[in-house]
Amino acid sequence: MEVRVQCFGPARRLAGDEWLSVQLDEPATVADALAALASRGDEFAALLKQCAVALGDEIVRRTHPLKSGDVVALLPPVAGG
Amino acid sequence: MEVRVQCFGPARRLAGDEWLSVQLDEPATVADALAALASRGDEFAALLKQCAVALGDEIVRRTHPLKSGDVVALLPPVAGG
Amino acid sequence: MTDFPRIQDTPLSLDALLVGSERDDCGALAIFAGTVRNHHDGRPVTHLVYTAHAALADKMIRGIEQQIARQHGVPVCRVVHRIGALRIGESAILAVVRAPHRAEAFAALRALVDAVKHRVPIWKEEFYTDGTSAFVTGCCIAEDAEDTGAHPHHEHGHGHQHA
Amino acid sequence: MTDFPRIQDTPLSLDALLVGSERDDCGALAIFAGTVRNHHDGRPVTHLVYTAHAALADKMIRGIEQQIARQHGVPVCRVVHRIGALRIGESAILAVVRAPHRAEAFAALRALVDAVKHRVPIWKEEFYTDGTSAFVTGCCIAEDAEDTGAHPHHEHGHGHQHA
Repeated sequence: MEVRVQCFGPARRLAGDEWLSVQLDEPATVADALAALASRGDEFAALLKQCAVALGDEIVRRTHPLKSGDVVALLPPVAGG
Repeated sequence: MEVRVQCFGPARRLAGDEWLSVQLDEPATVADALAALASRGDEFAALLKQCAVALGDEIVRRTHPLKSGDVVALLPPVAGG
Repeated sequence: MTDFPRIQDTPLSLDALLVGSERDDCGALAIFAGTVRNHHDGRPVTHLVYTAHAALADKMIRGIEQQIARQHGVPVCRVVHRIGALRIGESAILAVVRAPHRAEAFAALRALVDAVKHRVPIWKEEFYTDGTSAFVTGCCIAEDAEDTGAHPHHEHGHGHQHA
Repeated sequence: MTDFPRIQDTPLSLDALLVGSERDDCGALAIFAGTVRNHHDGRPVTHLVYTAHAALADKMIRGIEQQIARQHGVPVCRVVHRIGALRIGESAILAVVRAPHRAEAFAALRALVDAVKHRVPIWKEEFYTDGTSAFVTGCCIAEDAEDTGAHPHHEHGHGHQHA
Protein backbone atom coordinates (compact mmCIF):
# COMPACT_ATOMS: atom_id res chain seq x y z
CA MET A 1 0.00 0.00 0.00
CA GLU A 2 1.05 3.61 -0.47
CA VAL A 3 1.35 6.18 2.28
CA ARG A 4 2.06 9.83 1.53
CA VAL A 5 4.48 11.75 3.71
CA GLN A 6 4.44 15.54 4.20
CA CYS A 7 7.81 16.85 5.38
CA PHE A 8 8.16 19.90 7.64
CA GLY A 9 11.04 22.14 8.67
CA PRO A 10 14.49 20.59 8.30
CA ALA A 11 12.93 17.32 7.10
CA ARG A 12 11.63 19.12 4.03
CA ARG A 13 15.04 20.63 3.43
CA LEU A 14 16.81 17.26 3.78
CA ALA A 15 14.22 15.41 1.67
CA GLY A 16 14.48 18.07 -1.02
CA ASP A 17 10.71 17.98 -1.33
CA GLU A 18 7.59 18.64 0.73
CA TRP A 19 5.93 15.39 -0.36
CA LEU A 20 7.30 11.86 -0.34
CA SER A 21 5.59 8.52 -0.61
CA VAL A 22 6.45 5.07 0.67
CA GLN A 23 5.24 1.61 -0.33
CA LEU A 24 4.50 -0.62 2.66
CA ASP A 25 3.37 -4.21 3.11
CA GLU A 26 0.10 -4.51 5.03
CA PRO A 27 -0.41 -4.39 7.95
CA ALA A 28 1.90 -1.45 8.55
CA THR A 29 2.59 1.00 11.36
CA VAL A 30 4.17 4.42 11.63
CA ALA A 31 7.42 2.65 12.54
CA ASP A 32 7.30 0.77 9.23
CA ALA A 33 6.87 4.03 7.32
CA LEU A 34 9.82 5.56 9.16
CA ALA A 35 11.95 2.48 8.43
CA ALA A 36 11.13 2.79 4.72
CA LEU A 37 12.00 6.50 4.75
CA ALA A 38 15.33 5.83 6.48
CA SER A 39 16.64 4.34 3.26
CA ARG A 40 16.87 7.88 1.87
CA GLY A 41 20.22 8.45 3.59
CA ASP A 42 22.06 8.56 6.89
CA GLU A 43 21.35 12.19 7.69
CA PHE A 44 17.64 11.78 6.98
CA ALA A 45 17.59 8.53 8.98
CA ALA A 46 19.16 10.30 11.95
CA LEU A 47 16.57 13.08 11.77
CA LEU A 48 13.73 10.54 11.55
CA LYS A 49 14.72 9.20 14.96
CA GLN A 50 13.90 12.64 16.41
CA CYS A 51 10.69 13.19 14.47
CA ALA A 52 7.14 13.11 15.72
CA VAL A 53 4.53 11.86 13.28
CA ALA A 54 1.05 13.31 12.91
CA LEU A 55 -2.06 11.96 11.22
CA GLY A 56 -4.38 14.89 10.58
CA ASP A 57 -4.09 17.10 13.66
CA GLU A 58 -3.10 14.29 16.04
CA ILE A 59 0.40 13.23 16.94
CA VAL A 60 0.51 9.41 16.86
CA ARG A 61 2.90 6.89 18.35
CA ARG A 62 5.20 4.72 16.30
CA THR A 63 2.96 1.72 16.96
CA HIS A 64 -0.04 3.45 15.33
CA PRO A 65 -1.42 1.44 12.38
CA LEU A 66 -1.46 2.94 8.92
CA LYS A 67 -3.87 2.24 6.10
CA SER A 68 -3.60 2.76 2.39
CA GLY A 69 -3.96 6.41 1.41
CA ASP A 70 -2.99 7.78 4.81
CA VAL A 71 -1.07 11.05 4.81
CA VAL A 72 1.44 11.37 7.62
CA ALA A 73 3.24 14.53 8.67
CA LEU A 74 6.91 14.31 9.60
CA LEU A 75 7.63 16.76 12.43
CA PRO A 76 11.31 17.30 13.33
CA PRO A 77 12.30 18.90 16.64
CA VAL A 78 10.51 22.23 16.95
CA ALA A 79 11.83 25.71 17.63
CA GLY A 80 9.11 28.32 17.76
CA GLY A 81 9.31 31.78 19.30
CA MET B 1 12.62 78.78 63.71
CA GLU B 2 9.81 77.64 61.47
CA VAL B 3 9.84 74.59 59.23
CA ARG B 4 7.03 73.87 56.79
CA VAL B 5 5.79 70.31 56.36
CA GLN B 6 4.11 68.97 53.25
CA CYS B 7 2.00 65.90 53.98
CA PHE B 8 1.47 63.08 51.46
CA GLY B 9 -0.92 60.16 51.19
CA PRO B 10 -2.45 59.04 54.48
CA ALA B 11 -0.44 61.68 56.36
CA ARG B 12 -2.36 64.38 54.51
CA ARG B 13 -5.63 62.69 55.32
CA LEU B 14 -4.73 62.34 59.01
CA ALA B 15 -3.38 65.87 59.27
CA GLY B 16 -6.50 67.22 57.62
CA ASP B 17 -4.30 69.49 55.52
CA GLU B 18 -1.50 69.30 52.94
CA TRP B 19 0.60 71.91 54.73
CA LEU B 20 1.63 72.10 58.40
CA SER B 21 4.31 74.08 60.14
CA VAL B 22 6.32 73.48 63.29
CA GLN B 23 8.31 75.82 65.49
CA LEU B 24 11.70 74.38 66.50
CA ASP B 25 14.55 75.56 68.71
CA GLU B 26 17.86 75.80 66.85
CA PRO B 27 19.79 73.70 66.12
CA ALA B 28 17.15 71.23 64.99
CA THR B 29 17.05 67.97 63.08
CA VAL B 30 14.43 66.01 61.19
CA ALA B 31 13.86 64.03 64.39
CA ASP B 32 13.00 67.24 66.23
CA ALA B 33 10.45 68.17 63.57
CA LEU B 34 8.87 64.72 63.81
CA ALA B 35 8.75 64.99 67.61
CA ALA B 36 6.95 68.32 67.33
CA LEU B 37 4.47 66.88 64.82
CA ALA B 38 3.77 63.91 67.10
CA SER B 39 1.86 66.20 69.45
CA ARG B 40 -0.95 66.27 66.87
CA GLY B 41 -2.35 62.97 68.15
CA ASP B 42 -1.65 59.30 68.73
CA GLU B 43 -2.66 58.08 65.28
CA PHE B 44 -0.54 60.72 63.55
CA ALA B 45 2.36 59.99 65.92
CA ALA B 46 2.17 56.29 65.05
CA LEU B 47 2.22 57.09 61.34
CA LEU B 48 5.20 59.44 61.77
CA LYS B 49 7.26 56.50 63.03
CA GLN B 50 6.80 54.87 59.61
CA CYS B 51 7.38 57.98 57.53
CA ALA B 52 10.35 58.89 55.40
CA VAL B 53 11.23 62.56 55.20
CA ALA B 54 12.41 64.33 52.05
CA LEU B 55 14.07 67.69 51.55
CA GLY B 56 13.60 68.69 47.93
CA ASP B 57 14.06 65.47 45.94
CA GLU B 58 16.29 63.74 48.50
CA ILE B 59 15.19 61.43 51.30
CA VAL B 60 17.07 62.43 54.43
CA ARG B 61 17.78 60.62 57.67
CA ARG B 62 16.31 61.63 61.01
CA THR B 63 19.67 63.05 62.06
CA HIS B 64 19.68 65.50 59.14
CA PRO B 65 19.90 69.14 60.30
CA LEU B 66 17.13 71.59 59.45
CA LYS B 67 17.37 75.31 58.97
CA SER B 68 14.78 78.03 59.13
CA GLY B 69 12.51 78.05 56.10
CA ASP B 70 13.14 74.42 55.16
CA VAL B 71 10.24 72.57 53.60
CA VAL B 72 10.13 68.89 54.48
CA ALA B 73 7.95 66.27 52.83
CA LEU B 74 6.33 63.64 55.00
CA LEU B 75 6.21 60.32 53.11
CA PRO B 76 4.17 57.52 54.71
CA PRO B 77 4.61 53.90 53.61
CA VAL B 78 4.17 53.74 49.83
CA ALA B 79 1.88 51.59 47.70
CA GLY B 80 2.28 52.22 44.02
CA GLY B 81 1.23 50.00 41.17
CA MET C 1 13.11 59.16 23.96
CA THR C 2 13.99 58.25 27.54
CA ASP C 3 13.16 61.68 28.88
CA PHE C 4 9.40 61.27 29.21
CA PRO C 5 7.89 61.99 32.64
CA ARG C 6 7.65 58.87 34.81
CA ILE C 7 4.63 60.26 36.67
CA GLN C 8 1.69 61.19 34.47
CA ASP C 9 -1.82 62.40 35.25
CA THR C 10 -3.40 61.30 31.98
CA PRO C 11 -4.11 57.77 30.67
CA LEU C 12 -0.93 55.79 30.05
CA SER C 13 0.00 54.71 26.53
CA LEU C 14 2.02 51.57 25.91
CA ASP C 15 2.76 52.71 22.38
CA ALA C 16 4.20 55.98 23.70
CA LEU C 17 6.31 54.10 26.26
CA LEU C 18 7.75 51.85 23.55
CA VAL C 19 8.64 54.67 21.14
CA GLY C 20 12.34 54.54 20.35
CA SER C 21 12.92 51.47 22.54
CA GLU C 22 13.51 49.07 19.65
CA ARG C 23 16.84 47.22 19.73
CA ASP C 24 18.05 44.98 16.93
CA ASP C 25 20.10 42.95 19.42
CA CYS C 26 17.09 42.12 21.61
CA GLY C 27 14.88 39.10 21.07
CA ALA C 28 12.62 39.62 24.07
CA LEU C 29 10.16 42.34 25.01
CA ALA C 30 8.37 41.85 28.32
CA ILE C 31 5.61 44.20 29.43
CA PHE C 32 3.61 44.60 32.62
CA ALA C 33 0.49 46.67 33.11
CA GLY C 34 -1.02 47.05 36.55
CA THR C 35 -4.70 47.70 36.09
CA VAL C 36 -7.38 48.76 38.55
CA ARG C 37 -9.29 45.77 39.94
CA ASN C 38 -12.93 45.91 41.00
CA HIS C 39 -12.19 44.27 44.35
CA HIS C 40 -9.58 44.17 47.10
CA ASP C 41 -9.58 41.72 49.99
CA GLY C 42 -13.16 40.87 49.15
CA ARG C 43 -14.43 44.45 49.13
CA PRO C 44 -15.93 45.88 45.94
CA VAL C 45 -13.92 48.84 44.65
CA THR C 46 -15.41 51.63 42.53
CA HIS C 47 -12.24 53.53 41.68
CA LEU C 48 -8.77 54.45 42.95
CA VAL C 49 -6.97 57.70 43.53
CA TYR C 50 -3.18 57.69 43.26
CA THR C 51 -1.09 60.53 44.60
CA ALA C 52 2.68 60.96 44.50
CA HIS C 53 5.58 63.14 45.47
CA ALA C 54 6.03 63.67 41.76
CA ALA C 55 9.54 65.15 41.68
CA LEU C 56 10.99 62.51 44.00
CA ALA C 57 8.99 59.67 42.40
CA ASP C 58 10.19 60.64 38.93
CA LYS C 59 13.80 60.72 40.08
CA MET C 60 13.50 57.43 41.95
CA ILE C 61 11.87 55.60 39.05
CA ARG C 62 14.69 56.71 36.75
CA GLY C 63 17.19 55.45 39.32
CA ILE C 64 15.40 52.10 39.63
CA GLU C 65 15.35 51.71 35.84
CA GLN C 66 19.10 52.23 35.72
CA GLN C 67 19.77 49.96 38.69
CA ILE C 68 17.70 47.06 37.31
CA ALA C 69 19.18 47.49 33.83
CA ARG C 70 22.66 47.21 35.30
CA GLN C 71 21.91 44.37 37.72
CA HIS C 72 20.15 42.24 35.09
CA GLY C 73 22.26 43.25 32.12
CA VAL C 74 19.30 44.43 30.06
CA PRO C 75 19.53 47.44 27.74
CA VAL C 76 15.99 48.79 28.08
CA CYS C 77 13.96 49.34 31.27
CA ARG C 78 11.12 51.87 31.32
CA VAL C 79 8.35 52.57 33.79
CA VAL C 80 5.57 55.11 33.90
CA HIS C 81 3.05 55.54 36.74
CA ARG C 82 -0.32 57.23 36.62
CA ILE C 83 -1.67 59.56 39.29
CA GLY C 84 -5.15 60.97 39.87
CA ALA C 85 -8.52 59.19 39.78
CA LEU C 86 -8.54 55.88 37.89
CA ARG C 87 -11.54 53.84 36.83
CA ILE C 88 -11.73 50.04 36.95
CA GLY C 89 -9.58 48.59 34.16
CA GLU C 90 -7.35 51.63 33.70
CA SER C 91 -3.59 51.17 33.92
CA ALA C 92 -1.85 52.53 37.02
CA ILE C 93 1.61 51.40 35.96
CA LEU C 94 3.28 50.31 32.74
CA ALA C 95 6.71 48.71 32.71
CA VAL C 96 8.71 47.43 29.75
CA VAL C 97 12.00 45.56 29.43
CA ARG C 98 13.90 44.60 26.31
CA ALA C 99 16.66 42.02 26.53
CA PRO C 100 18.55 39.67 24.25
CA HIS C 101 16.73 36.66 25.77
CA ARG C 102 13.48 36.14 27.61
CA ALA C 103 14.86 34.80 30.90
CA GLU C 104 16.57 38.06 31.82
CA ALA C 105 13.68 40.08 30.41
CA PHE C 106 11.21 38.35 32.75
CA ALA C 107 13.55 38.58 35.75
CA ALA C 108 14.25 42.26 35.16
CA LEU C 109 10.58 43.07 34.64
CA ARG C 110 9.56 41.46 37.93
CA ALA C 111 12.33 43.24 39.80
CA LEU C 112 11.46 46.54 38.14
CA VAL C 113 7.78 46.39 39.07
CA ASP C 114 8.51 45.19 42.61
CA ALA C 115 11.01 48.00 43.17
CA VAL C 116 8.65 50.70 41.93
CA LYS C 117 5.78 49.38 44.04
CA HIS C 118 7.91 49.09 47.19
CA ARG C 119 10.21 52.09 47.04
CA VAL C 120 8.64 54.99 45.14
CA PRO C 121 6.58 57.67 46.97
CA ILE C 122 3.17 56.89 45.50
CA TRP C 123 0.01 56.27 47.49
CA LYS C 124 -3.13 54.40 46.55
CA GLU C 125 -6.51 55.26 48.03
CA GLU C 126 -9.30 52.78 47.33
CA PHE C 127 -12.93 53.87 47.13
CA TYR C 128 -15.59 51.30 47.91
CA THR C 129 -19.18 50.85 46.84
CA ASP C 130 -20.37 51.77 50.35
CA GLY C 131 -18.91 55.27 49.98
CA THR C 132 -15.92 54.73 52.27
CA SER C 133 -12.27 54.82 51.24
CA ALA C 134 -8.93 53.66 52.57
CA PHE C 135 -5.29 54.02 51.79
CA VAL C 136 -3.66 50.72 50.93
CA THR C 137 -1.03 50.10 53.58
CA GLY C 138 2.36 49.97 51.98
CA CYS C 139 6.09 49.83 52.46
CA CYS C 140 8.06 52.10 54.74
CA ILE C 141 10.77 53.83 52.67
CA ALA C 142 12.73 55.41 55.54
CA GLU C 143 15.99 53.58 56.23
CA ASP C 144 15.95 54.74 59.83
CA ALA C 145 12.25 54.69 60.66
CA GLU C 146 11.32 53.78 64.22
CA ASP C 147 8.62 51.45 62.91
CA THR C 148 8.97 49.90 59.48
CA GLY C 149 5.71 47.96 59.76
CA ALA C 150 5.14 44.27 60.22
CA HIS C 151 5.42 43.29 56.54
CA PRO C 152 7.31 46.05 54.85
CA HIS C 153 7.50 44.33 51.46
CA HIS C 154 3.97 43.13 51.01
CA GLU C 155 0.64 44.85 50.87
CA HIS C 156 -1.10 43.99 54.10
CA GLY C 157 -4.68 45.01 54.10
CA HIS C 158 -6.02 48.45 54.65
CA GLY C 159 -4.60 51.44 56.32
CA HIS C 160 -6.39 54.38 57.77
CA GLN C 161 -9.97 54.09 56.80
CA HIS C 162 -12.32 56.97 56.36
CA ALA C 163 -16.04 57.24 55.79
CA MET D 1 -12.85 37.02 20.73
CA THR D 2 -10.85 33.91 21.57
CA ASP D 3 -11.36 32.34 18.18
CA PHE D 4 -8.63 34.19 16.30
CA PRO D 5 -6.10 32.02 14.43
CA ARG D 6 -3.05 31.22 16.58
CA ILE D 7 -0.83 30.93 13.49
CA GLN D 8 -0.76 34.02 11.29
CA ASP D 9 1.23 34.93 8.19
CA THR D 10 0.90 38.70 8.56
CA PRO D 11 2.47 41.06 11.14
CA LEU D 12 1.18 40.40 14.66
CA SER D 13 -0.87 43.04 16.45
CA LEU D 14 -0.83 43.29 20.23
CA ASP D 15 -3.93 45.45 20.14
CA ALA D 16 -5.77 42.76 18.20
CA LEU D 17 -4.63 40.07 20.64
CA LEU D 18 -5.91 42.11 23.60
CA VAL D 19 -9.33 42.84 22.10
CA GLY D 20 -12.04 41.57 24.44
CA SER D 21 -9.51 40.29 27.00
CA GLU D 22 -10.29 42.95 29.61
CA ARG D 23 -11.34 41.61 33.01
CA ASP D 24 -12.54 43.84 35.85
CA ASP D 25 -11.30 41.28 38.39
CA CYS D 26 -7.71 41.30 37.06
CA GLY D 27 -5.06 43.71 38.27
CA ALA D 28 -2.20 42.34 36.21
CA LEU D 29 -1.56 42.17 32.50
CA ALA D 30 1.72 40.54 31.47
CA ILE D 31 2.85 40.49 27.86
CA PHE D 32 5.72 38.86 26.01
CA ALA D 33 6.87 39.57 22.48
CA GLY D 34 9.59 37.46 20.91
CA THR D 35 11.28 39.63 18.32
CA VAL D 36 13.82 38.77 15.61
CA ARG D 37 17.38 39.44 16.77
CA ASN D 38 20.19 40.47 14.45
CA HIS D 39 22.51 37.80 15.82
CA HIS D 40 22.52 34.21 17.09
CA ASP D 41 25.47 32.49 18.70
CA GLY D 42 27.67 35.29 17.44
CA ARG D 43 26.56 35.05 13.80
CA PRO D 44 24.92 38.06 12.17
CA VAL D 45 21.35 37.26 11.10
CA THR D 46 19.59 39.03 8.22
CA HIS D 47 16.11 37.54 8.61
CA LEU D 48 14.21 34.45 9.72
CA VAL D 49 11.70 32.18 8.06
CA TYR D 50 9.19 30.40 10.29
CA THR D 51 7.15 27.46 9.05
CA ALA D 52 4.53 25.46 10.90
CA HIS D 53 2.14 22.55 10.68
CA ALA D 54 -0.56 25.19 10.95
CA ALA D 55 -3.57 23.01 11.81
CA LEU D 56 -1.74 21.06 14.50
CA ALA D 57 0.09 24.14 15.82
CA ASP D 58 -3.17 26.08 16.13
CA LYS D 59 -4.80 23.23 18.02
CA MET D 60 -1.79 22.73 20.29
CA ILE D 61 -1.50 26.42 21.16
CA ARG D 62 -5.17 26.50 22.17
CA GLY D 63 -4.58 23.44 24.32
CA ILE D 64 -1.52 25.01 25.96
CA GLU D 65 -3.46 28.20 26.69
CA GLN D 66 -6.16 26.18 28.46
CA GLN D 67 -3.64 24.04 30.33
CA ILE D 68 -1.64 27.00 31.63
CA ALA D 69 -4.78 28.93 32.55
CA ARG D 70 -5.97 25.96 34.60
CA GLN D 71 -2.59 25.16 36.19
CA HIS D 72 -1.89 28.77 37.17
CA GLY D 73 -5.45 29.79 37.94
CA VAL D 74 -5.43 32.71 35.51
CA PRO D 75 -8.50 33.65 33.48
CA VAL D 76 -6.82 34.90 30.29
CA CYS D 77 -3.99 33.25 28.31
CA ARG D 78 -3.53 34.04 24.63
CA VAL D 79 -0.75 33.32 22.17
CA VAL D 80 -0.29 34.03 18.50
CA HIS D 81 2.69 32.94 16.38
CA ARG D 82 3.81 34.38 13.07
CA ILE D 83 4.98 32.32 10.10
CA GLY D 84 6.73 33.33 6.89
CA ALA D 85 9.71 35.63 6.39
CA LEU D 86 10.39 38.05 9.29
CA ARG D 87 12.73 41.03 9.33
CA ILE D 88 14.91 42.02 12.28
CA GLY D 89 12.74 43.51 15.00
CA GLU D 90 9.47 41.92 13.89
CA SER D 91 7.51 39.87 16.40
CA ALA D 92 7.49 36.10 15.94
CA ILE D 93 5.32 35.42 18.98
CA LEU D 94 3.00 37.44 21.20
CA ALA D 95 1.68 36.07 24.47
CA VAL D 96 -0.60 37.75 27.01
CA VAL D 97 -1.85 36.77 30.44
CA ARG D 98 -4.33 38.55 32.68
CA ALA D 99 -4.55 37.59 36.33
CA PRO D 100 -5.81 39.07 39.58
CA HIS D 101 -2.22 39.58 40.78
CA ARG D 102 1.15 39.94 39.12
CA ALA D 103 2.89 36.91 40.62
CA GLU D 104 0.65 34.41 38.88
CA ALA D 105 0.57 36.54 35.73
CA PHE D 106 4.37 36.40 35.43
CA ALA D 107 4.53 32.68 36.25
CA ALA D 108 1.81 31.81 33.76
CA LEU D 109 3.36 33.96 31.03
CA ARG D 110 6.74 32.26 31.37
CA ALA D 111 5.18 28.82 31.33
CA LEU D 112 3.02 29.75 28.34
CA VAL D 113 5.93 30.98 26.23
CA ASP D 114 8.14 28.05 27.21
CA ALA D 115 5.44 25.53 26.33
CA VAL D 116 4.75 27.06 22.93
CA LYS D 117 8.46 27.22 22.10
CA HIS D 118 9.10 23.63 23.18
CA ARG D 119 6.01 21.75 22.10
CA VAL D 120 4.35 23.34 19.07
CA PRO D 121 5.27 22.24 15.51
CA ILE D 122 6.95 25.43 14.35
CA TRP D 123 10.40 25.67 12.78
CA LYS D 124 12.79 28.58 12.58
CA GLU D 125 15.30 28.94 9.77
CA GLU D 126 17.95 31.62 10.24
CA PHE D 127 19.51 33.42 7.29
CA TYR D 128 22.98 34.86 7.73
CA THR D 129 24.84 37.73 6.17
CA ASP D 130 27.11 35.28 4.33
CA GLY D 131 24.14 33.90 2.39
CA THR D 132 23.88 30.62 4.29
CA SER D 133 20.98 29.49 6.42
CA ALA D 134 20.29 26.94 9.14
CA PHE D 135 17.35 25.56 11.03
CA VAL D 136 17.59 26.27 14.73
CA THR D 137 17.81 22.90 16.46
CA GLY D 138 14.85 22.44 18.72
CA CYS D 139 12.88 20.13 20.92
CA CYS D 140 11.77 16.63 19.96
CA ILE D 141 7.98 16.42 20.36
CA ALA D 142 7.59 12.67 19.88
CA GLU D 143 6.93 10.85 23.15
CA ASP D 144 8.40 7.66 21.76
CA ALA D 145 11.21 8.95 19.55
CA GLU D 146 14.32 6.80 19.33
CA ASP D 147 16.49 9.88 19.82
CA THR D 148 15.08 12.87 21.69
CA GLY D 149 18.28 14.89 21.31
CA ALA D 150 20.88 15.75 23.90
CA HIS D 151 19.16 18.86 25.27
CA PRO D 152 15.55 18.54 24.32
CA HIS D 153 14.37 21.62 26.22
CA HIS D 154 16.96 24.16 25.21
CA GLU D 155 18.02 25.60 21.94
CA HIS D 156 21.40 24.14 21.21
CA GLY D 157 23.07 25.76 18.33
CA HIS D 158 22.42 25.09 14.70
CA GLY D 159 20.93 22.19 12.93
CA HIS D 160 21.29 21.26 9.33
CA GLN D 161 23.15 24.01 7.63
CA HIS D 162 22.81 24.87 4.01
CA ALA D 163 24.57 27.25 1.69
